Amino acid sequence: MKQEQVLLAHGDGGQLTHQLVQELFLRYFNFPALQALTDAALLPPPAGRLAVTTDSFVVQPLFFPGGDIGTLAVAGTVNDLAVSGAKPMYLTAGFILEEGLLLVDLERVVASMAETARDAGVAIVAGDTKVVERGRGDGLYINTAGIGVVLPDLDGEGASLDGSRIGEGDAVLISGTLGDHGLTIMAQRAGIAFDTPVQSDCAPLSSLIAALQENCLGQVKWMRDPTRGGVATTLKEIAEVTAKDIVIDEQALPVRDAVADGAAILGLDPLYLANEGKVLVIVAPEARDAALAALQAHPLGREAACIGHVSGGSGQVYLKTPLGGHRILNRLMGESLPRIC
Amino acid sequence: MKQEQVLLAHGDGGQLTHQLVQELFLRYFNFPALQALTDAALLPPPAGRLAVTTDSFVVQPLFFPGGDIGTLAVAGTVNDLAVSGAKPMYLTAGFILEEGLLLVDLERVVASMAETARDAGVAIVAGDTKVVERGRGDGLYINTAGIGVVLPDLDGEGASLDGSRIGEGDAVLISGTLGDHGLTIMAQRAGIAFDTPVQSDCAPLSSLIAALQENCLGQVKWMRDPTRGGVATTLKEIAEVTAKDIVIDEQALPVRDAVADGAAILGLDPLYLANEGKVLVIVAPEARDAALAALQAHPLGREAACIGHVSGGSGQVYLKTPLGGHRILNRLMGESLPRIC
Amino acid sequence: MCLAAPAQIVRIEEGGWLAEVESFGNRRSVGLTLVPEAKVGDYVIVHAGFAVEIIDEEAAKISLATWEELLCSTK
Amino acid sequence: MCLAAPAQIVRIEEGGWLAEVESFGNRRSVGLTLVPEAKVGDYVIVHAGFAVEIIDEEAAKISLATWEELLCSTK
Amino acid sequence: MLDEIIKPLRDPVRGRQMLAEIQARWHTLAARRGRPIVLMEFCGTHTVALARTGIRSLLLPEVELKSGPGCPVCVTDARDLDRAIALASVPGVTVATFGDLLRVPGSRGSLQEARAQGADVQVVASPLDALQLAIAHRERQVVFLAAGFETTAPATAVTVQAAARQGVENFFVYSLHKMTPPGLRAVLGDREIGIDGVILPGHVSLIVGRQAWDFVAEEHQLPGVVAGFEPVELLAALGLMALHWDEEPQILNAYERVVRERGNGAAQQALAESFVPVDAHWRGLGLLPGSGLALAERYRQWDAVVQFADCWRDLEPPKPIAGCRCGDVLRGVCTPLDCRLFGQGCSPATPVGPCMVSQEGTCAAYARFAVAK
Amino acid sequence: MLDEIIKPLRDPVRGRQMLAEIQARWHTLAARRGRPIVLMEFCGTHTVALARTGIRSLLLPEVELKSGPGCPVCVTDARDLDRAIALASVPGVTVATFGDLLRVPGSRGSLQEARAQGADVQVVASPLDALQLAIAHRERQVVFLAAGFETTAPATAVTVQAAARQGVENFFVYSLHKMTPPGLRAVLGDREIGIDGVILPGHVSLIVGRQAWDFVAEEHQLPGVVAGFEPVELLAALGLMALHWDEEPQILNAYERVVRERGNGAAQQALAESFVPVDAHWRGLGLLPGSGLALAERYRQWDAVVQFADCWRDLEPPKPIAGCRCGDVLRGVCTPLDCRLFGQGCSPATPVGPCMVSQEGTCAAYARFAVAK
Ligand code: SF4
Ligand code: SF4
Ligand SMILES: [Mg+2]
Ligand SMILES: [Mg+2]
Ligand SMILES: [Mg+2]
Ligand SMILES: [Mg+2]
Ligand SMILES: [Mg+2]
Ligand SMILES: [Mg+2]
Ligand SMILES: [Mg+2]
Ligand SMILES: [Mg+2]
Ligand SMILES: [Mg+2]
Ligand SMILES: [Mg+2]
Repeated sequence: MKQEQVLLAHGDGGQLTHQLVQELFLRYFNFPALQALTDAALLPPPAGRLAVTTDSFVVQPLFFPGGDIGTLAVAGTVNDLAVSGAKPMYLTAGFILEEGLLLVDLERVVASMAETARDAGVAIVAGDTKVVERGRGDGLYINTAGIGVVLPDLDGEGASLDGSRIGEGDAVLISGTLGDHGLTIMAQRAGIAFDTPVQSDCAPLSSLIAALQENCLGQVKWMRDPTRGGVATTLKEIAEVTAKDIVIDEQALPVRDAVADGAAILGLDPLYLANEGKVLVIVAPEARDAALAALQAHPLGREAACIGHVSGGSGQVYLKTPLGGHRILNRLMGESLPRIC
Repeated sequence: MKQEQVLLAHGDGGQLTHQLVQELFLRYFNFPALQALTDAALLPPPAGRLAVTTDSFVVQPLFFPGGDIGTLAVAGTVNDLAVSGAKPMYLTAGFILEEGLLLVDLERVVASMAETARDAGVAIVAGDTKVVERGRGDGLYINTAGIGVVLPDLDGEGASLDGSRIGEGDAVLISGTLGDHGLTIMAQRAGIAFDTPVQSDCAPLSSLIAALQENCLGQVKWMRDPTRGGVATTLKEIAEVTAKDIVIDEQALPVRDAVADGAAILGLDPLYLANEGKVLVIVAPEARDAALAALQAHPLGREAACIGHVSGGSGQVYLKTPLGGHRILNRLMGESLPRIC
Repeated sequence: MCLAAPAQIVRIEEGGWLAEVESFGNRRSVGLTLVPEAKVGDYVIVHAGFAVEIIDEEAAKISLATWEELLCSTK
Repeated sequence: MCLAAPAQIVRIEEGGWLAEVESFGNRRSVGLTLVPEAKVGDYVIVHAGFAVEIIDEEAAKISLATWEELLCSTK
Repeated sequence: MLDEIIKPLRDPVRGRQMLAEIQARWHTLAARRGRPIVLMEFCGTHTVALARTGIRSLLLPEVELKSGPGCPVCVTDARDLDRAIALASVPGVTVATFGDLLRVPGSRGSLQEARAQGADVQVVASPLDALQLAIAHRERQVVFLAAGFETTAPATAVTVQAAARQGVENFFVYSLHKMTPPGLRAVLGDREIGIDGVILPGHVSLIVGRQAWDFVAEEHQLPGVVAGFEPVELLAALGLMALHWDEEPQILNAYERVVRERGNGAAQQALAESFVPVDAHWRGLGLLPGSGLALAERYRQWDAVVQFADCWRDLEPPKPIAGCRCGDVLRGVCTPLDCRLFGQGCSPATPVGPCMVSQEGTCAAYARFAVAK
Repeated sequence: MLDEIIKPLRDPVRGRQMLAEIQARWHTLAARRGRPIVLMEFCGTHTVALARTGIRSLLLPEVELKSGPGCPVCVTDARDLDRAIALASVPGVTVATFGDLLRVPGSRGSLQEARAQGADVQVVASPLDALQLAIAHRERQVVFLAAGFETTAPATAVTVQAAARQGVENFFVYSLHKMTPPGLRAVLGDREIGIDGVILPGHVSLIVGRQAWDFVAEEHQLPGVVAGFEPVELLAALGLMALHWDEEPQILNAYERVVRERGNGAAQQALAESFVPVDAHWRGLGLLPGSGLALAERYRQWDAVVQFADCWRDLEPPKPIAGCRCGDVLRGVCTPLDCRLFGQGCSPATPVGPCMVSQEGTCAAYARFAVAK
C-alpha cells in the first residue's frame, strides 16, 4: 500500500477500501467465504444449538505487554462463547479506524487476530471497515461477534449453564490470578504510567474450558469470564441471579504480588480489575477437586484455585477477611480512576 | 436513569452499566435469550445454511430525515443477509458510546432499532456497550452482526447468488431511486448544510427481496445493496468478479430531481451516492419483466427500473449517455468531498 | 472550473445581504451582495455560497430558438 | 486520606531530584526532593509521585517485637 | 420553474439532433483542413462535462479537445500548499477550505494527510461559512484558504469586507485566487502548442464579461466561444464555433442567459476593493505577471499571508514531483495519456500530481470518464 | 526485600492473635465504662482499611469507630469545585487533577460531568505529571487542581518551585490544600460529638510529626495514637491505645517505622517556602481559620486563584445539597446510616454528597464495605 496512514477515503467503499481489504485483511484472514467478499458469508448448517455473542474493544493502548487489541478482540468473544458451553466456530470483525492510524499498526493487529483465531480454532468469516475523522476515534476500535455451536454431547439434559442449577455448597473456582490484564492496562495509561512486570492474561480459553467440561461432564454449573468489573462484579451478578450468597475467602484469591502492589499504587482493588484470560467456574462440591485438577493440568490454568463457595442467602457476595471479618462485595461503582487519596 | 448524559462509568461493567442495560436496552430489546444476560445467547439449531455478516455504522448526524443510525444499523445488516438469499433471523448489537451522549438520544436510537428489527422480523439476541472518552468517538457508533438462514426452498440447485451464474444479456435492475440516503446525509453536514426535501431511503429490504425471490424462483442471479460507493462502485465490483461488462443506460437511471440538483450543488454524482434501502438485481433476460413487476408491486420497489444489461467483455462498467456516448464507471475514488470548483 | 447551480430566489433577508434560494425543493441561504439588483422570483446562478449572476430568461429562450434554427436543420 | 506505598530506591538520577524506585517488580520515577538524605537501597514511602519519608527498618523490627510482646500474650 | 429553463438544455432528443449536425459540420471542416481540428477548453468544468456527456469521444477524430489550465486547484503552487499545511499544523489554527483542495499534493503530502496527522482542516462550501466558523470559535484562528478564479474571488472579497465590518479578529484569508486571462495568455503565448480555437470558461465569463476574451481573437488570431455546461449548451457552443469558422476570429457567446458583454459590475467592484493584482506562481506555468489576487493593504489585518509569515519561514522550497507531467498537461502540450504515471501509480485514489486530484483536473477527468474504446 | 517489611504486617496468624487480645482488652474497658467506647479515626484511608480488613465490625459492639473529616476530597468546598469546573470549561484551559476529584459534586455537577460536556480534564498521579503536561502542551494553560492534606501539599510545593525554576509560564496551581490539625481542632471543639479517643492519620503524621498532635491530649484531654495502615499495624495502634487507656491522655506512635517525633523537615520547609496559611472553607465544617494553604506571593504568576479570577466572577454561590448530611458525617455527629439518602438515591455510582464520592469518604466506605449483618 502506498499510503502509510489510514485516510478517510479508506472507508468510503471505493478504491482505497478495496485495496485495504485486498492487500491487508484478505492476506491474513483467509476463510473462503470471506474471500468471496459477498454481503454475507454462507456457512454449512451447524450441528446443534447456536451460541451468539458480541463485544466491542476500545482498549488503550492498542498494544500492551501480553497482547494487543486484536488478541483481545478474538479472545474476548471466543471466551464468551466458551463459557456459555459452546464450541466457538465463527467470528465477524468490524473495524472502526481513526483517520491517521498507521497502516503498520493495523497490520500488526490484524496479524494478532489471525493468529489468535488460529489458536482458538475459529474462522473470521465476515468483516467491515469504517474510517472516522481524526478526533472521533482512538486509533482503532474492533467489534467481534461470535457464533458457536453447543455440541450435543455438551448439551445433555440438565446441563444448562445459566446458573439455575447452582446450589448451596457448590464450589467457586477461578482458573488463575486476578487482575493481570486490568493492572497491565492501567499501568500504561498516560498520566499514571509505571513499569510493571505484569502482563495481560488475554488468551482464548476454549481449550481450557473444553478440557474442564470433558473432565466434569455435566457437573459444571456455571462459567463466566470476569472481564470488565472484575471478579467481584461478576460474582455479584450471578449471586443476584441465583438469589444465593457467595462467600469468598480473601486468603484463597490468587493475586500476583506485582498486581497487588500496582493496585495499591493506583488505589485500586484487584477484585475489580479486568481479566481477559480467566474463567470463574461453579461446580458441584463433589466435582471440585476434579475440576481444579483439570484446570491446573492445562497451561492456562496452572494457578487455578478454589476461592469460595455458595451458601444460602439473598444474592450477596461476602468476602471473608484474613482476620475473620466479613465484608460485602458489590458491583464496581463508577469508573476506575487511579487515586492518590 | 438519574444521569442525563453518558459517563465513562456507564461503560465500566459496573453499576451504571448494569442500570443502562436494565433500564434502557432490555426495555426495548426483549428477546428472552438477551434478557438472560448470559455471555452468549443460546438459540435453536437453524434449518439450513447460515448466512453471517457484519457492519459498523458511524453516520453523522445520528438523526436525519428518513431515519437515524439505529434504523440504519438494523436495516443495513438485514439487507446484507437478504441480498445473500438468506432469511434474516438474529442480530447482535455493539454500542460504542461517546462520553457526553445524551441518554434521550440513545433511547431514541434504541427505539428505532427495536422498531426496525420488528419490521424486518429479526431478533436482537446479544449486545454490548462500551463508553469512550469525549473526543474519541462521535456520539454513538453501532456495530451489528447478522445471522440468517438460507432456507432450503431458496437454496435449490444452482441458486447461488455469488455472481457465477451471470451471463450475457442478463438484465440489471434497481429497486428504486439513486442516492437518496447519500444526498440526505451530505446535505446535513456542518459546513455544507442545506435544506432538502430528500429523505434517506433506509429500510429493511427483507420482505421486498422475499417477494422478488418468490416471483422469480431460481432466476435471480445476483443481488447487492449499493451502499457506500453507490451504484457505480457496486456494479464495478460485480463486473470485475464476473469479468463481463455491464452497460448502464444513463436515461434509465431513476434519480429524483432534488437528488440530481443537490448532487450538482455539492459537485457529486448520484451514481456514487450511498443508498440504504435499494437493491441491485441481475436476472435472466426472460425473468426481467416478472422481476420488475415483483419489485414494483412492493411498497419499497415502486420506482424500480431496468437500468442496463450484461454484455461480453472484461469487467468494465459502461454508462451510455443520452447523447449516445459511452463512459467508463470505476469505483469511487477518494473520499466524497463537496466541491465548488 | 467553477461549479455553479441555478436556483430561484424565494426570500430576501432584511438588509438585502442574504437570500433564500430554492432549486428542485432544495433550499439554502446565499449571499446577495454580488447581484444587488436581484429580486424575489429571479433565477440566479449560485457559486461558493453567493448568487453571482441573474439568469436572463428571455435570453435563454432566444438562444434555444436560435440554436434550433441554426443547428437542428439536418433533421 | 493519603494513599502511599512503600518502594525501594534502585537508582538516583544525576542532580538527585529524581529516583527510580521498585516494589514487587513495579518501577516508577519519583521526586526525591522531600527526602534529600535518601540513598540507593533505602525503602521509602511514595505519595503523589514523591518519596515522602524513609522507612526505618530497625524501627519496624522493634515495633513488631514490641507488639508481639505486648499484644500476643493471650496465645 | 427552473425545469423550464434547465430541462430543454438537457433534452436528449434535441441534443442528438444537434450532435448529428455538429459532427457533420466539423467533419467537413477537418476534411478541408486535412487534419483534426484542435480546440482547447480552458475550463476544468468543461473538461468534466465534455467527458461526462460523451461529447469528447463523440467528436473524435475530427475534433480533438485539449484541456487547459482551468482548474484553480490544479494550478495551485506546491509552495502554497506546503504553507497551508504548515499553517493547519499550528496548534490553535484552523484552516477552512473547499473540499477540492484537501487532496492536492504539496511537496510533503496533502492537507488531507496533514489532517490525518492531526492538523485542523475544515471543509466549507463558502467563504461565508469559514467566517461563521471563526465567529463560533473565537478561541481559534480560522484561516480561509481561498482558491479559485474570478468566479470565486468575489465571494472572498465580500466575505473579508464583512469580517472587517463586523470586526472579526480571528478570521484570516490566505488568497490563492488567480485571474484567468493571464493564464490563457501564457498558454497561448507558448510556442509548443498548436490549437485552433478556444472554448472559454462560462462561469468566469459571467464575472469578467465576454469582452474580456477579445484579446484571444485580436492578439492570437484564434476564434473563441463562451460556453455553458448543459449538454445542449455545450453542443451549441461547438456548433456556433463551427458555423463561424471561416470568418475573422471572434469571441462568440453561447451562454447568453448569464454571460453579459461586460460581466458583473458589482463583482468586479468587490474584487477591486478587496484585492490587488500581483504576480503569481501557477503550477506548470510558472510565475505569471499580474495573474494573482492579493488582499489589499486595507485588509492587511485579515491577510494570512502577512500575519502568519512566521509559520513558513523555515519551510524548504518545494521539490518537483518526479515523473509528473502536469505542467505539460496544463499547458496542453500533452494529454494525460502521454504521462507514464497515468493509471500506473497515479490515479484519483492515489494522485501523484495536482491534475489527478480535482475532479476537474485533466488527468482525473481522463481517469474517471475514461472513454470507451 | 520489601517482603520482609510488609509481609509480617499482613500476617493473618499474628493478626488473629492480636485481634483476640485486643477484643478482650476493649471488652474489659467498655464493660467498666458501661457503654461502648467511641474512637474517631480522622483519616479516610483508615476508614477504608478498617472496613476492608473487617476490623471495624470485629470490634463492635465494644468499640464504635467513627469517621472524621480526613478525606481531602470530601472536605473540598462546593464553591471550589464550581470554580474548577468553570476553569476546565474555558477553551484552551486544561485542568489536571487526581482521579479522586473527578466525581465530587459541586453545586452544578462534577468535573466528570463537565468533561462529558467537553471540558478538558486530565487525570494525573502527581503534580509533576501536571507540570510535564504543561511543558508538552505549551499552547494550553494547564491548571493543576491541588487537593490534599499535609502529605500531598509538599509535592505541590516542590512542583511549583520547579515550574518557577524552569520558567514554565503555562502551568498554574489552584490550591485546595488543607491542614489537618485545624480540621481536627474544629471537630474536637464541637460540643455535639462525644468521642473517647482519636486514631491519628499515619501519612499526614510522617510530614507533621507525632508531636503535632499533642494538643489533642493537652487541650482536649483525649488519648490519641498515630497508626499505620497494614492490618497488624492497625491492630497494634488499637492495642497500644487500650494498654495505655488508664494513663494520662497522650499521643502514642504506632507507626514508628516512618513517623518521627518532629516529622519531615525538608517537607515542612518546602511548604513554608511555597505556601502561606489562609482561612479555608471545609465542606461540612465551615470556615476554619488558618487551615488552608495558598500559594505564596512569590508564586503569584503560577497561582490560578489569582490569574483566573475572571473565570468565576459571575458564578453564583453554591447551594447546599438537599438532604445530604455530609456535614454531620464529617463532624462525626452521625454515621451515614443516619442519612435518609444513604443507599436510597445516594450510592457510589450516583453520589449525592462528597462523602459518597471518594473511596475514602465515610459514606462510600460504608457502602462499599458494607458490614455483613
Ligand atoms: S497522470 Fe498524474 S503524474 Fe501524470 S501528469 Fe497527471 S497528475 Fe501528473
Ligand atoms: S449518604 Fe450521600 S447524601 Fe447522605 S450524607 Fe452521605 S454523601 Fe451525603
Ligand atoms: Mg459478549
Ligand atoms: Mg466479553
Ligand atoms: Mg463475558
Ligand atoms: Mg460493510
Ligand atoms: Mg484520537
Ligand atoms: Mg456487511
Ligand atoms: Mg452493508
Ligand atoms: Mg451490502
Ligand atoms: Mg460485552
Ligand atoms: Mg466528538
